[in-house]
Amino acid sequence: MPRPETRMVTLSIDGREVTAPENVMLVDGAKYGDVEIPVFCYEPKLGAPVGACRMCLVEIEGIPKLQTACSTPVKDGMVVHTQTARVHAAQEAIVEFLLINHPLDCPVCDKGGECPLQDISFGWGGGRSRFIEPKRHFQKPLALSPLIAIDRERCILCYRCVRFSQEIAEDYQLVLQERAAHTFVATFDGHPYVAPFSGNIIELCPVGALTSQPYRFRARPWDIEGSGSVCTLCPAQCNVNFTVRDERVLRVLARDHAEVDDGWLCDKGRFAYQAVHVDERITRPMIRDGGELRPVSWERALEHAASALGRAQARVGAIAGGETTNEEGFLLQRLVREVLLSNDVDSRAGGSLSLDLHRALGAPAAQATVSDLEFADAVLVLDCEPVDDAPILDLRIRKGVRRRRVELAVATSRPSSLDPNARLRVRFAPGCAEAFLLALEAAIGTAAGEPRREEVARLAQAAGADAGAVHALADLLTTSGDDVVVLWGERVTGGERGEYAGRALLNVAGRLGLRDRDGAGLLCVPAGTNGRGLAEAGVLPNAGPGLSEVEEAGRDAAGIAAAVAAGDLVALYLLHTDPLRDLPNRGAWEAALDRASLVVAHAAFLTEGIRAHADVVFPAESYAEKEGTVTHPDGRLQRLRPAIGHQGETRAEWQVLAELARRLGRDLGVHTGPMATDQLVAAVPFYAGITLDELGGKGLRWPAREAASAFPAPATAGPFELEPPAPAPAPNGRLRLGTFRSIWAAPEVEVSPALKFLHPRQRAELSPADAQRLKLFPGDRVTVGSDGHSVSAIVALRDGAPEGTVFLETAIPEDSASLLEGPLVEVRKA
Amino acid sequence: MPWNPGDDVISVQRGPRPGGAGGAYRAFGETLRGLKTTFARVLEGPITIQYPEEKVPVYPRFRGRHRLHRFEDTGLEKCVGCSLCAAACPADCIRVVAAENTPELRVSAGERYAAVYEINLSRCIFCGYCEVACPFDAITMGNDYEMSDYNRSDLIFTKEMLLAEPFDRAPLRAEGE
Amino acid sequence: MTQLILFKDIDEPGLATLEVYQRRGGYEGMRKALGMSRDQLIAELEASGLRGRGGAGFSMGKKASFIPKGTMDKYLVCNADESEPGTFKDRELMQKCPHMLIEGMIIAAYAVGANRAFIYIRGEYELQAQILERALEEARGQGYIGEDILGSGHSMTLWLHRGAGAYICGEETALLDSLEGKRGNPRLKPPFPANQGLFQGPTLINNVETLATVPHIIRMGGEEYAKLGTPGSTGTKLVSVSGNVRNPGNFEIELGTPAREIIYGLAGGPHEGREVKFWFPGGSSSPVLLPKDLDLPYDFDSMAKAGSMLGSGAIIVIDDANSVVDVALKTAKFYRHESCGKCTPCREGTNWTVRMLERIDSGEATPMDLDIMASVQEQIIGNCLCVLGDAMAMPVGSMIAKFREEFEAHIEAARERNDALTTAVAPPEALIQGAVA
Amino acid sequence: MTIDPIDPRRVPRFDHGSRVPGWDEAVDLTKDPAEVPDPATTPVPDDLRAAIEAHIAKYPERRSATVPALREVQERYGWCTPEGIEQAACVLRLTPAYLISVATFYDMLETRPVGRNTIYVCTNISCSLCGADELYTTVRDEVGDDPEFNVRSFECLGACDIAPMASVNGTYVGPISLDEVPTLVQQVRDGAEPLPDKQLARRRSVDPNAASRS
Repeated sequence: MPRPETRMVTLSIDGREVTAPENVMLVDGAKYGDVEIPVFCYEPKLGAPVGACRMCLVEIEGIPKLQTACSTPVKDGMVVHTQTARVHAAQEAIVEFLLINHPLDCPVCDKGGECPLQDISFGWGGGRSRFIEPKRHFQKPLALSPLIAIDRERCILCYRCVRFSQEIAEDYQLVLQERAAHTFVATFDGHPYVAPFSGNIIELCPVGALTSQPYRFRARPWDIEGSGSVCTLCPAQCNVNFTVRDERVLRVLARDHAEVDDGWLCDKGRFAYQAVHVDERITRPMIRDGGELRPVSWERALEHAASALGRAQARVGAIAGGETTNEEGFLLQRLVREVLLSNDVDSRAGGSLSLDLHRALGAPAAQATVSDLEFADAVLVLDCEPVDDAPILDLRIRKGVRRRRVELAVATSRPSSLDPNARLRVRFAPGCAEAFLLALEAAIGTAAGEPRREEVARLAQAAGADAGAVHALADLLTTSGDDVVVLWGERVTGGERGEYAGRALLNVAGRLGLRDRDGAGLLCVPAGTNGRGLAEAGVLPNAGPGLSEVEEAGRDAAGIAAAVAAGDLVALYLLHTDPLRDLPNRGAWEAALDRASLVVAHAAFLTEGIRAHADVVFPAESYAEKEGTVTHPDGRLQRLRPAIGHQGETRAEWQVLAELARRLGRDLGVHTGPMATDQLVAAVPFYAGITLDELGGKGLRWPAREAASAFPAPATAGPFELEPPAPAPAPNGRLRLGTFRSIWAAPEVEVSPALKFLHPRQRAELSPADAQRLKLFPGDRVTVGSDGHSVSAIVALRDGAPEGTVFLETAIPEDSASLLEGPLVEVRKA
Repeated sequence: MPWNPGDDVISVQRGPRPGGAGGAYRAFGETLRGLKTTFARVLEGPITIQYPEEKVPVYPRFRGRHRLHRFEDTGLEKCVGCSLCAAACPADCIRVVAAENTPELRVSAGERYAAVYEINLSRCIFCGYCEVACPFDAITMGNDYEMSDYNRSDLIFTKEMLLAEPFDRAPLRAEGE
Repeated sequence: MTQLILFKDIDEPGLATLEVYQRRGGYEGMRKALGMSRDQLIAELEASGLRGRGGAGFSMGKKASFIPKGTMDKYLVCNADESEPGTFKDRELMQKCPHMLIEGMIIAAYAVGANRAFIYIRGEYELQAQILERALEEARGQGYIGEDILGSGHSMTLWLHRGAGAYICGEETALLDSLEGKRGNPRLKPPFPANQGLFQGPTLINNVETLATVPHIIRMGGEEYAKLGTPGSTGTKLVSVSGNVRNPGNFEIELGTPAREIIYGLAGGPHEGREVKFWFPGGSSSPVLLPKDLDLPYDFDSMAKAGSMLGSGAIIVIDDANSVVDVALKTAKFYRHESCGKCTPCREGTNWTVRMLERIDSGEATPMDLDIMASVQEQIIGNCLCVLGDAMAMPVGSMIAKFREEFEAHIEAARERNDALTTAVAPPEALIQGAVA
Repeated sequence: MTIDPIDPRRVPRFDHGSRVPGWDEAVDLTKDPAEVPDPATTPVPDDLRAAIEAHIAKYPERRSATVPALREVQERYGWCTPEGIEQAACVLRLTPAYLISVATFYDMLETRPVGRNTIYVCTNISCSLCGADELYTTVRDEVGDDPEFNVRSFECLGACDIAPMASVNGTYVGPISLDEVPTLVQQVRDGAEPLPDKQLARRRSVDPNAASRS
């Protein structure tokens, strides 16, 4: 779908000639001429204007009645007056009406000082009220959720929060009740408003009616400073603005970036900042001493780590977690490869892919951008759940469907929250993306006239999917338009057969002609925040910086675990990761960590693996303290800037890595953060020439730069000849195991006082049919087990869940599904 | 141009020669004039104020050390921790950290109260803007002017100090004085 | 004597059944219309000069001609949410002659090419809804509604949608929202329903009486119909007369009949010994008129010229036994209750007005409050999203303007009464934030 | 820092006149968020489901059936109970919050328990000019605190010709004189037709021109 072109029109506002883009609303158009028109209910991010507050009334020549500037698009030759007596009278009237029942308790209101109602009352109000009746007073503040307080006295019923809930997040939990002067904002029957994006209504509220519980009374606008950075809690990498007072982060606000987050934040991004300042955070280096981790000086910790690593030499394996920046990843692989002379460094959770496949999947020509999701003709969500994996993309997809009628198809194992918006839903057995993609490719072939119907049927059956649905999906993708974006989860290329699934995906992409097309392409949701950046910085066993060839490929994460358990490797270096939490196959990792003679970890929290197994723990920086760059899944390099000083004795990680290298006898030549960036840029050919200044506040997509031509071309980008995979196992009385990682499964959520209540507990999602067969009811406690391992869970029925499959969560401290090895498990009543 | 020294000569007028009656007058005249006032007041006695035993009274609107107030009936603090004084302060010497009243611990009448209220008097310029900014008349400028101390940090007045009655009050001038 | 069109056979027993209706010439207009082209039909409607009978008085033919041609989903909605105080004409039509409405809708749907039609009837009309449901069943049975109606190639569905009690849903865009299953909040215009209405499709919305007139226009011919009434207000109109009259009810009149003839002639005038004090010419949202305006011809333009409006044709007569303050308060309370709460001036303005009027009534006001109240009405008029705010502000404003002395006297009297009651301690009801009436 | 403990009862709180239920209500933080009810865990009576599905079939979008569905719920349970709303929400695939938002907008949908017999007395202008306010108080007094009754003063019911009038369980009756009220209430208690000769259904047109014809 081509993006609308902007044409400029000229109009007159208050006698000034103003040139503004066509079809923008007058409120926005007026800004081009430095004319401000006051608004309350208008917020372009919320979609079509509603014209409810009537604050923006202006006079337009030729129209007898005053018009709302928020809903009148600018037209060529329009003559607008915003300063006539009539307009002033109307504006004063509206302000007077709005203040009738407003308590004017600005001194105790959190919004005071940054409140549009205050500003507009001063700027456009009459300065007096003739209302002498008693104002209404209610109990306040009232809880709307554990995160949000509502003060109904202050509410001016501008509809913003309700519109957000209904039209942006589409959770429809927050509504208006009653009507006329009795209208109020509420939820159903006293249920709290808990949803992944609920916090945005705080920022939207133009008065102090909705306030943040954690920020309540913490600071006033003149006490604070803002500091722009990037949230690194998930791959969506939303742009944020930290509110800092006295060197503490007190609040996180969205920093609008149309190409990344569209101005929204999820609740994890908005409230997990509390984890920066909790007592649980590690702020001093620690060494295991007599079985216990004890705080020690940096000198001792560094010396201990350096000497032990020196002894281990090449028998060290290193894993970088998702929150690692490009610079840290780059220095880590230098430390491992150049100093320790080991090849065993990895950042991928799901197993390694061939270098060629990395290059083919990451090729700039095949990349889609985030905003392509909104303007595409069709979007296929493949084996990922945006709301859990990269929440803000969920809102973007909804926006595309709602506003631009993008055809959405969801092909996942687990029912998705996008299902109700999708034109088409296809389910396949967990882990069978490869067979599904082969079936889809064959179905696209059928749609193009090839006689492959039987093949589709056979492959669909192998994938545990419905052949008819696969055909329908192929039809949808081929007929809805040329711009197709495939949003795929890294899960697709996970596991032993990930390589083949990746090739199958490339085949589908080739069939759909996604390569070399603006507005179409693949967009991967990596498992870790900076998955893409780490791969490009060379934190892969088989690739150096810039996806270059390495002389000798090392072991991948699973290989490292096996090698440590077997004694081939003796030391583990964990940067921002706890393998028990973040990596699959917990059993293997427990064995490995038990056997390792040295585990060095950079960690912010004592999660189970660190607490039980780390020998040296360096305090990890939080994202509010970090300096460096991360790469967005669509190739945008973004810059992290420190908002606060290092907490406690925390040191910058690049500094620690460089110091370790120095103690091991090698100077990496990095003395400041930007020097690390310079080294990275020099080492990655397709980043060539990027400077921190160029990245600025909005980042930069490298695939759109000229240097992208230096991206190493894959030997072949398909089509590949692929053998049909083994069919999905038949449940035969047992159930297939599907896993997922919830948005709330993060140590930051567990320690944030405000978010704690959300941290997930294991539950077994079943279809009603399976539950009936197993005689299970919602709320029953069950054990789910396979091969001697088992986890305990609570039964939760889900109507859309496919029959024969049970879904369990990973990345949680207890009863994580990563303990179980599928593909089949038994569910028994506990 | 040739230099002509005559053009640069200035004539200086000299005073009268010293000595004689005129000389004596010039030496003591002004002194005597001063002494005239002295002798004229001799009968009134000394008017020196024996500070610190005695204190100079101040005008009622004198801006001295700040005071925080409570409601007389309920004993609740008037300050709600709105921090407007801090915003108004040109010397940036006020720091307020607010907290929320709970049913168990109710400190002020509004929803919030000042958990921390500090004025750094070593920076204060006694302009009185804080008093003007306060929407609840919780802070006023008092009359005390004795604030010297041995330690800078002792000049940071906390909420308790500001709420407490001063030990010695500076006397006020009487009406019309 | 007026030529009756809509009420010709109104009391015929069994007129609500298809059989009797057809015996009386029903569905002939439809048959004729299905033989005509769509452009011809719209031309007929425009020629008839029929103006909408719901309140706004916009030309029906013109409205129909705005509906774009094309194959998109188009909708026809009948606004049977008759809730303007004083109006009850549609009720009688639907109750006694439902097929006339259905026939009109089939013709209108055919004319604009709408395939889905709805009758939005107010929830309180239980009996009328039942009768309409039955009539719709009969019409479906006859093939008048359904696929390929009488071989014309035109297909349509027609469903009855019952509201649930909200005056604002009589506003056309609020009605559309309500019909879409939302809260009945008016929408911002433009876009107008003719372009983006129900389910974002082009939509024609008309009042019951307007649509019921359509078959007659087709039967008679537009030119012929236009001969009735006055040039600017053609045809006959159902007028609901209520209030302090001896014979309240619906009357069919030719537009342009003097108001005095309607009130005194048809409705019997005020009761023994009473005089008309003032009257609403077009429902409670029209500015009030005085007895001196009684001789005006009752049509759209004359009423507008007199500073009021014909509206839905509901005349409410108030005699001299009633206080204007009571009527103003009643009116304002109604609109406060019925405001949807979406836009500020209406939501807050109606509330404020009621509270001021309550103060006036309880003797807590001063004449200055009248100025404030008059200015609040001005602040509402023209600044609202829809016309509901204006609908309160205009009559209340006109009452203050025309009966200022009475308001002042009322304030004075109430104050004296209060002063006499020195023992009164409890706060007056008016000071407590409004209750749901 | 020490702060004198202050008796919270001594702290004056606002005395407010809110009469709208809900204005002063906080949420119950122990409840789960009210999302679209999952059919797997929300049992819906078959007949209710069928009735709502029949309404849904009339419209191009499911959402349109909201008001008819709520009427079905009200008919079945007497008022729009939270459970009933959840059931309707499950069939409509909407959140219960959406339905309560719609239900509270409309006067005829009850969101609190009410009596089975509804009497709406019209108290709008035309009716009150004819004595509707007295009628309303009389009906209220006659009914007393009988929990079987739901007596409300209602905005214009569109029957000003029979003022003062009331809608008794959906049947329009009027003009009602004050001395007929006891009979009316008794008839409703007995389940009989209310004031049969005063029902609107039997009323003939008053237009002299129309009457003269038939």
